[in-house]
Amino acid sequence: MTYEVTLGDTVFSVSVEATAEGYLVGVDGKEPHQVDFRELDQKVWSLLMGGRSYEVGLQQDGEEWSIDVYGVSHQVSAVDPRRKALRLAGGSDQGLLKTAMPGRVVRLLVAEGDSVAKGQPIIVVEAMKMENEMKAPTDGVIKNIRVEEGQAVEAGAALILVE
Amino acid sequence: MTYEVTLGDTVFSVSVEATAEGYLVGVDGKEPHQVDFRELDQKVWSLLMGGRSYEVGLQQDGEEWSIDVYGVSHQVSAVDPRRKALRLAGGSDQGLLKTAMPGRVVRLLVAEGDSVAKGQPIIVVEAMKMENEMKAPTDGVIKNIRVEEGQAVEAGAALILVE
Amino acid sequence: MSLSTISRVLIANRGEIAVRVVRACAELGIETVAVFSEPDREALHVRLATMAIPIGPANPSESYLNGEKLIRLGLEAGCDAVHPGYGFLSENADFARAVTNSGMVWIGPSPEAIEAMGSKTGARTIMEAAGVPVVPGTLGPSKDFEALAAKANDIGFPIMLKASAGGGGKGMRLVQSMDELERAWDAARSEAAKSFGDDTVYLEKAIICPRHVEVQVLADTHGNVIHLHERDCSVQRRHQKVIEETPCPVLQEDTRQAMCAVAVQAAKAVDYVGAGTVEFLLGDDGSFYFLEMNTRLQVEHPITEMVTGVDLAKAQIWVAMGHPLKWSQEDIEVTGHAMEFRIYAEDPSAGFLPAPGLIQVYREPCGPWIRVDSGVYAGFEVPIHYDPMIAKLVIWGRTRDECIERSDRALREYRIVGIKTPIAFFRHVLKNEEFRSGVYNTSFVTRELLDEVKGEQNPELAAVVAAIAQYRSDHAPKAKGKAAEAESMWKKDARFRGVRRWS
Amino acid sequence: MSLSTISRVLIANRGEIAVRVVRACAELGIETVAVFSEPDREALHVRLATMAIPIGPANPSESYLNGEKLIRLGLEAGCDAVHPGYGFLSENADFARAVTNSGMVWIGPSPEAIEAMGSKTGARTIMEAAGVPVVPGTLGPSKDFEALAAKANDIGFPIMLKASAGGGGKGMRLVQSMDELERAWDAARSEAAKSFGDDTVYLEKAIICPRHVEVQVLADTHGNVIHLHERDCSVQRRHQKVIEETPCPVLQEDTRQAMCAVAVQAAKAVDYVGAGTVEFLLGDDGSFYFLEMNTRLQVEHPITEMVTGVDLAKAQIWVAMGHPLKWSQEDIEVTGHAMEFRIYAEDPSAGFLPAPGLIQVYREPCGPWIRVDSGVYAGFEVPIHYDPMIAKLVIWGRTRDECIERSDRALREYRIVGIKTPIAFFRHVLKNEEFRSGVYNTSFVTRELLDEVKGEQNPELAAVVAAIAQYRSDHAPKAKGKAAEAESMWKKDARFRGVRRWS
Repeated sequence: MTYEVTLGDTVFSVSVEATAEGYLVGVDGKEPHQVDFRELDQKVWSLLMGGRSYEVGLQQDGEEWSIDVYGVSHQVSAVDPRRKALRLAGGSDQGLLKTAMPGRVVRLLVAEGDSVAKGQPIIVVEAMKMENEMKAPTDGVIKNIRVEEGQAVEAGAALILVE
Repeated sequence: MTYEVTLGDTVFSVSVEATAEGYLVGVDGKEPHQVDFRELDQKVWSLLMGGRSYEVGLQQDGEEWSIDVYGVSHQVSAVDPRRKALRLAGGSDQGLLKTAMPGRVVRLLVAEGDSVAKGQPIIVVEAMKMENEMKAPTDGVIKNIRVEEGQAVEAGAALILVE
Repeated sequence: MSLSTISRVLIANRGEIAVRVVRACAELGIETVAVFSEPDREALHVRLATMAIPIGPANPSESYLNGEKLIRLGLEAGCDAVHPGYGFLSENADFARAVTNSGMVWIGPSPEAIEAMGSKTGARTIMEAAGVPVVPGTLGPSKDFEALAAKANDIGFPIMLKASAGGGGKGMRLVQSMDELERAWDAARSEAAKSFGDDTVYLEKAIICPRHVEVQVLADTHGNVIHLHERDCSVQRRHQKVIEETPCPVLQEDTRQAMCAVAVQAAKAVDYVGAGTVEFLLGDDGSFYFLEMNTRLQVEHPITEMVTGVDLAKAQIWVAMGHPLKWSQEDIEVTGHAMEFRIYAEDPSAGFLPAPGLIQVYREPCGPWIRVDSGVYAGFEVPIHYDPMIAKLVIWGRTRDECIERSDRALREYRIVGIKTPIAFFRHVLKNEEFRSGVYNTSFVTRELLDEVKGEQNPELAAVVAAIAQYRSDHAPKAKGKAAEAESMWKKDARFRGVRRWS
Repeated sequence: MSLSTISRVLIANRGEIAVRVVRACAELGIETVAVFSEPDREALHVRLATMAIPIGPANPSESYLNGEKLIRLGLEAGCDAVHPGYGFLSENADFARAVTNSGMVWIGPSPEAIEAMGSKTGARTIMEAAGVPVVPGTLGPSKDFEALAAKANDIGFPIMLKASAGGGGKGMRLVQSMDELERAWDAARSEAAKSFGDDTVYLEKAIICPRHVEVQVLADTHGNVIHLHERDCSVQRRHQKVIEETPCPVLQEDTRQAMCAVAVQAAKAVDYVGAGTVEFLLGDDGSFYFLEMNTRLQVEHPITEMVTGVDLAKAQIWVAMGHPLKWSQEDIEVTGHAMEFRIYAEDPSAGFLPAPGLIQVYREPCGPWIRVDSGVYAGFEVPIHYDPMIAKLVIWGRTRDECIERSDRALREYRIVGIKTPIAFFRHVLKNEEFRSGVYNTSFVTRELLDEVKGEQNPELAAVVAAIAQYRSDHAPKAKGKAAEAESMWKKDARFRGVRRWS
């Protein structure tokens, strides 16, 4: 099985084959290596590859894998190219303001129909005693406010659409 | 539900009732207490009872519960008295030598048919570089040797029957 | 003066500092009563305390800031003393007074000392009167925006807004121009109200790029005051300390002595009792300005403990009982070097944005001269309601260089999966030449350092891991959706481990 | 003398000491190559090392004792040095010589020093020649049982059988009478062969109830030898140390000085290089007898590190490179008191019988002045093939009393579920008046202490827990057998935690 593996702007072609000792893995057509891959704690894996020992954290995060290598996180997707065609292209969400931080909406600074300039503060979300003032992602009109003051929001939640 | 709970020679009658906050538990007819009982790690539980906070380790061990209270282990069985009648009385195994320690049989000191005196060393089991010389549990004749030299044995395994 | 008995302490706090107090009490044979809000039922301080009592909903004002309820529950639980930790009600004079009036011992300075020093503006006046230089700025805190704006115009931008009752960077804002002032003022007041129950804010001239150096003091009820040398807290983000070290690598011996003497003088000026910290801004030329006095145990107290061998939390309880200090100034010697790294649930690559959530994997570093003061464990959900600091990594070395190399080793071992933390960022700081030289200031945490962290990725390794993970997921025996697959794979492995036992 | 480069170290060991060496190397910027036998693939030293290579089957003679293979793998992996840890091949002069001949640096004393001191009988001769008193006994080790029995008769029972190449209580037997001699001889030889690859055994007069005190030395290739004071290792079971402390609470200052001077003299007599330990028996009257010299890092080295601030594992590597010691004798000061508790996988209530198995839950104590050097984690299966020691709990206190109270606090926090350990037993030792007084000897771990541990049960609490557990098991939604129920209950709770997040 060969996967198309994407990390940000970088794409690798990675072949994987199960063996008695673990997996035979080849990257971008280079000679495959034997990889010994063991689960230790519930989401920590031990890798032995080319004699080197690595410990990585591994979580499934929607269609992606969230991989922690000694405190540095990597968001990676691995797709079987044969299935890739089946995927739908997502719509553009350039004007949609999302929160990276989970928390609670403390203040709305705009109302639907208001005109805003890119960079203008439009909403304040708070978590852990810190207020995060979020700015309009683009020039435009407030089309849709999807949250209200006091509401709890998860990481990644859509807040306000500017068009 | 009321259980007959046995710890060594001590027997308690313990009533348990599920409530919204946890469990209502009464011991030996005394007034029941509210117990808040939460799993933390996979086999560690946090108890709040009468305002006090306890952390206990909990493992199921055959028909018993193995309970660790700050490093002190307790073997406890809790039986519904209505079901108790269904249980069969186990046969006596007074002459059966079992190993408390998992390990490997290194030497048999007797053969089947030998006469032995209680306390006479009859087998040596080794684990972690330590040899444990085990003694005949009773006077008698070696009826049955259930292991051979070099064999790995688990904790609780029957080794030799003396009759 | 008669001694007070302390046999059961109510801990009016949560998180790692509540755990720290549980440990200090346990070593003194004193029972502890933890309180917990709804999301904190399974928190570590609840697990480790002798007793634990629910205090109310998540919102701090209904739980950890509810002084009346805390006192009532403490009395009901048979407590004879209250330890406030830091933050929450620790610098609230009214609470200290109410505790004392209830008949329980307050483990901290007198309400009068808290009032004198707790109001940043009042403390400035006291220190100015004593001839200690302070940062220029307004003296009277104001709730009137127009007056504030006029004062800001007088002093000139940039200015710093600070919560009058504050500390720890909460309610603090650097303001570059008049345009930004009103929004900053709103935000600072809102944060101050939430953090300290008091929205009074004052302003002072912003001193750009100073070092932040503070002195630990310890005082008893018999008039003895000693200092335990300084801590350097110049590595900050969002006005909040992230790395502290002691000794301060650039402090000249004569400045150190002068600063420590001023700190002892400040404590004596208010008849201080217990552990306290006097904070200063240190200029390039060795001049220093009084900033504020924190009238409680400081977050970064462990580095002082590591170099002096004095257990400050236990010393607080000891003097609260009325005992004289066990040590005179001559008994306090500094050996080696110590650093503290604050492990926050936050994402350095997203501007240190808070990142609360479920901790899936948590493994602390161990071994020689590594100390972790933590409030969490694997399986604990870090609540969104409280401070993002989940643990403190504290390292001792015989020299500063050894401390740095040991810190790097410890950070490499620290394994947290499920939430974002600054662990990788800290390893970058340790490699930075400016930090290694010891000559850095409060503007040190820059964008460049954060970009370097992103550059440290190991994309090929991550690609291999993702491909294997995807392969396992695609080839898992029973497909019930991805999450179920991951779970079942894990159980299969766990069972395999069990079976393999006798092979 | 030219310096050797050490940039990648082969660690010829496993468990906590392999982890200790990984940490020391990491702090020096040196890469490490772990080796692992089949059951050790997931061991902690494999997780933490830079590289990891399989070494063979579980049986030590085919893996960790296979010197030839170790050297070959080390060379293949590009190692330029070998650290032997303790046990296994650490005191094997032939291995040390083979490593040196291979071109790699041997991190330890010369093969000649190992030979001189490693043979217990040879070392006795050297020390007797130097005028140091030794325990009376046979001089030549014998493989001839008849000769041994005759000698035992001469000296008179009780006698002690000891492995000539030994240490750590392995291959050691106290023999009370001639009846027991042959079986004890068989067992001791068998253990010695397994532990050290050498079944030579010797005997000496058993000295009943002495104290066991040892001195840490450190030497470089430039002729400098210093001592790092003593350790008291009198709390033993089955001739194996279980608790160690420093300073020795009963040692008079003049005896301490004499003992330390003898230790330095012993090291100089064999041109010793690296870290070593000279062991003595100490009588009531302050007289002491040379017992043996251990020519490697000792299990209990951390307590010396805690009171001196010297990292012994790093110092070993430093002198192996050819550097002079960083410290002179005057630089070594003892501050405070330290204790070590050896956490074994064994059951104190069953005569300390080994209890290997799967560790279900593992949570180490944390906080001020607590150090855990461990080789395990939750989910690791402790193999039946190796030493039962899984971790060492090391505590520092400003005084012996503080060290004791802190130790008790730490032991209460230490949570291990799945295997038996002596944690509760240690808390009993700490409460014991004899131990607290400091006046105890090697006969201290008695039956009475063990009975007390059993008495510490909390039956009513356990009954409540068992009843609730049974209730949950009986009322679990889908009954698929008990194990599945417990698992599903757990997952339900985990999911509940997830859902509750936003409540």
